[in-house]
Amino acid sequence: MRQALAMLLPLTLALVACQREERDTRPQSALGSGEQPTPVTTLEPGGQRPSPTDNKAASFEANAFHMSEGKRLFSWFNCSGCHANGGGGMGPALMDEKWLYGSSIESIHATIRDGRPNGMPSFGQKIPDDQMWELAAYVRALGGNAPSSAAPQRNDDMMVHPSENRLPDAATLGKSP
Amino acid sequence: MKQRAAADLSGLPTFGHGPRSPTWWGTLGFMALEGTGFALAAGAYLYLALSWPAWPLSAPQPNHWPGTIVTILFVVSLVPNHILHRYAKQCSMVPVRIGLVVMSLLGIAPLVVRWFEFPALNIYWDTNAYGSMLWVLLGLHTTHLITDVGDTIVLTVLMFTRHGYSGRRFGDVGDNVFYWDFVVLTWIPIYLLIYWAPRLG
Amino acid sequence: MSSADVTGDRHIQEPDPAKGDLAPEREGPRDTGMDDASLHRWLERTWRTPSGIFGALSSVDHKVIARRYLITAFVFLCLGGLNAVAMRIQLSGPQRGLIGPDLYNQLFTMHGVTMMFLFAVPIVQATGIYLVPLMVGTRNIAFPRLNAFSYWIYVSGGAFAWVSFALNMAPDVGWFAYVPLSGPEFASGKRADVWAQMITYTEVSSLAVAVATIVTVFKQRAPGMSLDKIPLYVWAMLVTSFVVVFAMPAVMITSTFLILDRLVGTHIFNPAEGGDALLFQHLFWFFGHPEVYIIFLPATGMVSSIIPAFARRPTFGHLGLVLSLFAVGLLSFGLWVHHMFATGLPKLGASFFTASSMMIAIPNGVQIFCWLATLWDGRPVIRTPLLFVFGFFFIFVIGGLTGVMLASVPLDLQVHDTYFVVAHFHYVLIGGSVFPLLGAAYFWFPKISGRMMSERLGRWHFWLAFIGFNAAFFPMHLVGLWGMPRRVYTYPAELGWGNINLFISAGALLFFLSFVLFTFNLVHGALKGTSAGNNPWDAGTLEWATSSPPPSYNFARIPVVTHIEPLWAEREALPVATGLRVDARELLISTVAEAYPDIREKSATPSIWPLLAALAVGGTFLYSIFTPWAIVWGAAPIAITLIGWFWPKGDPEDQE
Amino acid sequence: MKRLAFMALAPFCVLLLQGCAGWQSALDPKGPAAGELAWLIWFFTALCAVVWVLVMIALAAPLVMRSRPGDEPLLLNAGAERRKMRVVVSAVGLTAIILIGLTLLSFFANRTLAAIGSDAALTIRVTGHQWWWEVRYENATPSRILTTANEVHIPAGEPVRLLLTSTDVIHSFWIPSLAGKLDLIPGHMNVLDIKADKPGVYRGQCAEFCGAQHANMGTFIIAEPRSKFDAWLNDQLQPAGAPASGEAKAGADLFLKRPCVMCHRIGGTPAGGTVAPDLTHIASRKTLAAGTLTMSRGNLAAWIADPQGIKPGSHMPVADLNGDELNAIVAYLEGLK
Repeated sequence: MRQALAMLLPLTLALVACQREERDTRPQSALGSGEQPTPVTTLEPGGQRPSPTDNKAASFEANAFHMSEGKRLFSWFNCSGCHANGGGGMGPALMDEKWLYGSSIESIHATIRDGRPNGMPSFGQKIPDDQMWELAAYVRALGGNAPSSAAPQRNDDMMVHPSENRLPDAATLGKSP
Repeated sequence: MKQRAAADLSGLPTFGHGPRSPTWWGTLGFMALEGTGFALAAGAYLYLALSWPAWPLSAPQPNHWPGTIVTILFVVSLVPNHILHRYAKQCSMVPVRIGLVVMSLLGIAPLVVRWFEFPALNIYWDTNAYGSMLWVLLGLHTTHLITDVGDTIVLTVLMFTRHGYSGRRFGDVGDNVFYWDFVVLTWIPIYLLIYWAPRLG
Repeated sequence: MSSADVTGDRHIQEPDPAKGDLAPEREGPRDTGMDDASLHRWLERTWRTPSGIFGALSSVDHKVIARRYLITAFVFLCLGGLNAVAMRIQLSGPQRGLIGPDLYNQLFTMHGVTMMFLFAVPIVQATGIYLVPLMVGTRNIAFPRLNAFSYWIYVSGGAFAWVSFALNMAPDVGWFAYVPLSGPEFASGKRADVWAQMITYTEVSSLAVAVATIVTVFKQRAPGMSLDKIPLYVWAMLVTSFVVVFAMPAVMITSTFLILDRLVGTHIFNPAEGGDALLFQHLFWFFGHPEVYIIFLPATGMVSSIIPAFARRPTFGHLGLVLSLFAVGLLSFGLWVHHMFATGLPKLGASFFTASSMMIAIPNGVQIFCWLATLWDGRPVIRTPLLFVFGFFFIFVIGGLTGVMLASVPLDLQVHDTYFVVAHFHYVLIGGSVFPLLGAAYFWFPKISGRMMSERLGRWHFWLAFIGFNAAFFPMHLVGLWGMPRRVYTYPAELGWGNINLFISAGALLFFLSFVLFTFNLVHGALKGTSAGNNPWDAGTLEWATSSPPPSYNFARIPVVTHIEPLWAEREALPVATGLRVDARELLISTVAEAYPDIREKSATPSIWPLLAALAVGGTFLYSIFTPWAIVWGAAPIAITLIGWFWPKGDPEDQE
Repeated sequence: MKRLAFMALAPFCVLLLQGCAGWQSALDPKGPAAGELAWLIWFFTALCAVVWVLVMIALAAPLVMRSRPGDEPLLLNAGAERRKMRVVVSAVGLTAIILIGLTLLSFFANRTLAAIGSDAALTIRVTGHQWWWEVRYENATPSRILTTANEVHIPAGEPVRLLLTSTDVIHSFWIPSLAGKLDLIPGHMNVLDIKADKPGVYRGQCAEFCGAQHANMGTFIIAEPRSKFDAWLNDQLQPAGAPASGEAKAGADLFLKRPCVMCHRIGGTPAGGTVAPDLTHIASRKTLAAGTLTMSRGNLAAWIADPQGIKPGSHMPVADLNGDELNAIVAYLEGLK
């Protein structure tokens, strides 16, 4: 029993580390295309979109590389134009605990892909699927919903708010330390 | 290989104070490397300060009072520290015990004030590089302070046990005195750098 | 010579028995007048490493620790070599798809990190841990528990790096990990943190060894070994240790800054908030250049030990060699900027560093000329160790001369960060350090194991290594001048670098094979080698005065030194000092300059606490790449283990 | 031993001759700076070779001696020792003199290099990106500012001033046949003056490790006669031409609808991304993906279809295009001369 446990521990560590550090840049067909059924309605009870768990979700959600890529794209695609570094402006804030359409990575991916009423455009044609997953993973990290060992660190920019890896929860946001 | 006796060591003492003892040299070695670390951290501060004309990057000035109180406590503590040293060299137990208790208290006192020094910097480490360097310098010194105070307390307890009646333990007391001097000495330039350098520009 | 001359009796301060609150000194049996057999029995019982696994883990014998260090460092050498072979296969032709950039970048980073931090520095220090106490004629290194602690920290650092590699988490930012590439924005995940923290482990370990070495040399020299009689190898280790003490803190500061930037969001290297990326380079190279000499100076000490044994005379220009060691150690701190000429520093400042970099060639020249002059007394005895020293001259002089080329600012702008530099530093490091180390392995293996290595295999090994090395690295000078930058995982076919790279890869494979042969020779020698005797080369320094392998207590009686080559000067009988206790680990502390006997001090007994302390410290380091709170949580176990380490246990060693 | 060493060295000599024709070689200078440096390299090499040979002779000397050293290692011949001391001291003195000479030499070479660009009329800002080069021709008139990528056209025979900086990590700009390298460092601006004596294409590549695709970060300096250069500059300042064929027109529409538009700019169209190379005149460039592929329809298609196979880790994603979309976009880009 103790031996089994002793073997299990490094194995778990190994899996966690591998998942965090993997750097696949080519879409992996084995993971599925990320296609989800087209939404019938845009509003779901309880704010949670009932979406089938995609295989891709797991490989992006806790992966350090993909999240930091998502952070780069967030800035490259000028998401801050509406979401102002996650603080909110024309679009809703992404750093608080309020999720209009659910906080799961699938929901965020669907939001980017299909857009939402009141201004969020659809990027389904303009952003490749993997990059949407990366953005979705990063947006989750913005709200402090990613493991801190994988969440992106600060950028070499002006300090706006503590970086995502330093968010214990959304409550301390905007206040430093 | 054949041997012939050429010297007799049987009359030698079994311990020595100060530079006669290897521990003193070891302590000196660690001071040298830690001092280098302090110097490089201070050098990094100065490098950044000299590369940016706007230093200290429009940050508010730190409140120097907690730091000044710490400095005064440090300087005052040097007196009992060196009295303790004299008694340690004489290997007299009672004054050494008293001295160690005093030094433990005089170590804890600046540590308590140090707690208020961090907020008195008036800047966080993640505000800008100036704030980062202040926290680094203060943190680096605090690490040494905590280590030495812990060391002093353990040694104090030790000297109250039967193990204390040994020349090497008295030697350890001497080395502890030596290290405390180092902690105080390294603080002076850091104090000036943290609290008075920003006031220059 | 009378004993008073050597021991300086007039300097002995008699302890005042009436003074102080001290427990009376407990008397134990002394070695005075004791016959050899019972002396051996007593000393062996007092100094031996306890048996069993627990005993082995508690050992504080410098020879046991050094052997572990040597074997571990050799394992890392092989791992780093395998990295190199993998890289050479990928580069053997243009556009090979065997290894992608993600893995390749981890490979070359691991190669550099392993060779610099896990092989080169530890192995030269390990050699010192083994040899310095023997050469200065003492029974153990100063601070033996600290020495054991440093080994455990080193192993955990190495294991940490290589387990990370197995987990696809190895650093991929190069061994000098420049920010911003290794900084928070561009190095996602924990890979760069592994680099930074592995540095902390290995530096803590080598700093501890450096302090122990310095104190051993200063305070534990045999009576009579005044400054002018210290062997050159010991001088070299002393200077190296000083360089370690003043250089290594720089890299610890650098890696700490990096971790702070990455983990808690400081802005030390962030130009947008008042930091500067070049600060990293200044700090790193303030360590990085002396690092080269940390690796090279001990090797000069080895050369200075091997040459006299085979040239059958003391080294020519002993004082010049000692002074040039100091000069090199000192100057090595004044030329870090020559790694940064391409960063666009002010031209005049850069020229100053050209001058200082050129200047260090002078003391190195002094060393080379003195060694050559030592060899000119006639045809030396050519044995494998000397062959490797000849290889050292051949290769290192090339490396030194290309170093002179790199010191020139304008010239450096063409060759900086190309394969020319790769060639240069392999010529310097392999030629300047690995070849002497291999020579030293053949030279001191008999002392360590009591058996000889095969001379025939040794010659084969030398020629294979020599040809393989030059075939692999000489063409790199050319391909660098043809424009091939370092750290590329592939290159286009139309640049015409294919053939030469194939040739390089073949040479590298040959060089790797030479190490396979060496390993075989080591194992074969250890199992089947002929018995060596105390002094197989008839060399003159103290380590050859004791049996091979040396007993746990090194010397039955502490030797008294009358000459720089004491065994050559005292052919009939070695003068020794008597009067030490044999029932407690007593050794002689002497004065710094004249080495007059001063104190009979107790050396620490075996203890498990250094291992436990290393586990506590290592665990804290590991945890601290994930959260800064690790320092707080780790403080308690570290404090407990350290108290356990230093708290007296009531052994005779703790009594006075 | 020496013979064996020479046998091992023989192949290098052959290789040395073979490599001299390289177009990315410090030994094949095509400009005054590289010329000065190549001379310096040869001079240093020759001098070092002489020194090395002398040391090797001194090393080999005892090997051919007949006599063995005496039996008693401590019995030294005082006269011989004194002679040796004289030799060693003179050798050290000679070393010092050589080193002083070399220091002065490199100091003066530095001054020569600094003088090259003192009258540069053209200023080009080169910004390093992971893993391509942004090239901007500075001009006081905003409409005359040209932004392009990876290929730097310069007038031959004229000094040109390059301003080097970076927006991400440290890169190093290095055209071996024209000049030494200089780093591009975020937060710093470096100045490199270059001059090409004759028209030609000079290759270089990033020389400071900059991440996954450091190996595929090539750049070209294309030196042309002044008139040709001016014509090129005027062409490049024009907005992109209208798509010629129906397929190209469809490609132009797709470019704006699909991922391309998120990062790339094409002058005269709504595509205005600035984080990736400007594609306004992409078809006029010689290579794709920072010197990784030569420009051709096939390579364009390959690059768009599988950038992560060609440059794994680069920031160009796989764009989920179907065959028709790919062909249309390639047809459009191919027309952007």
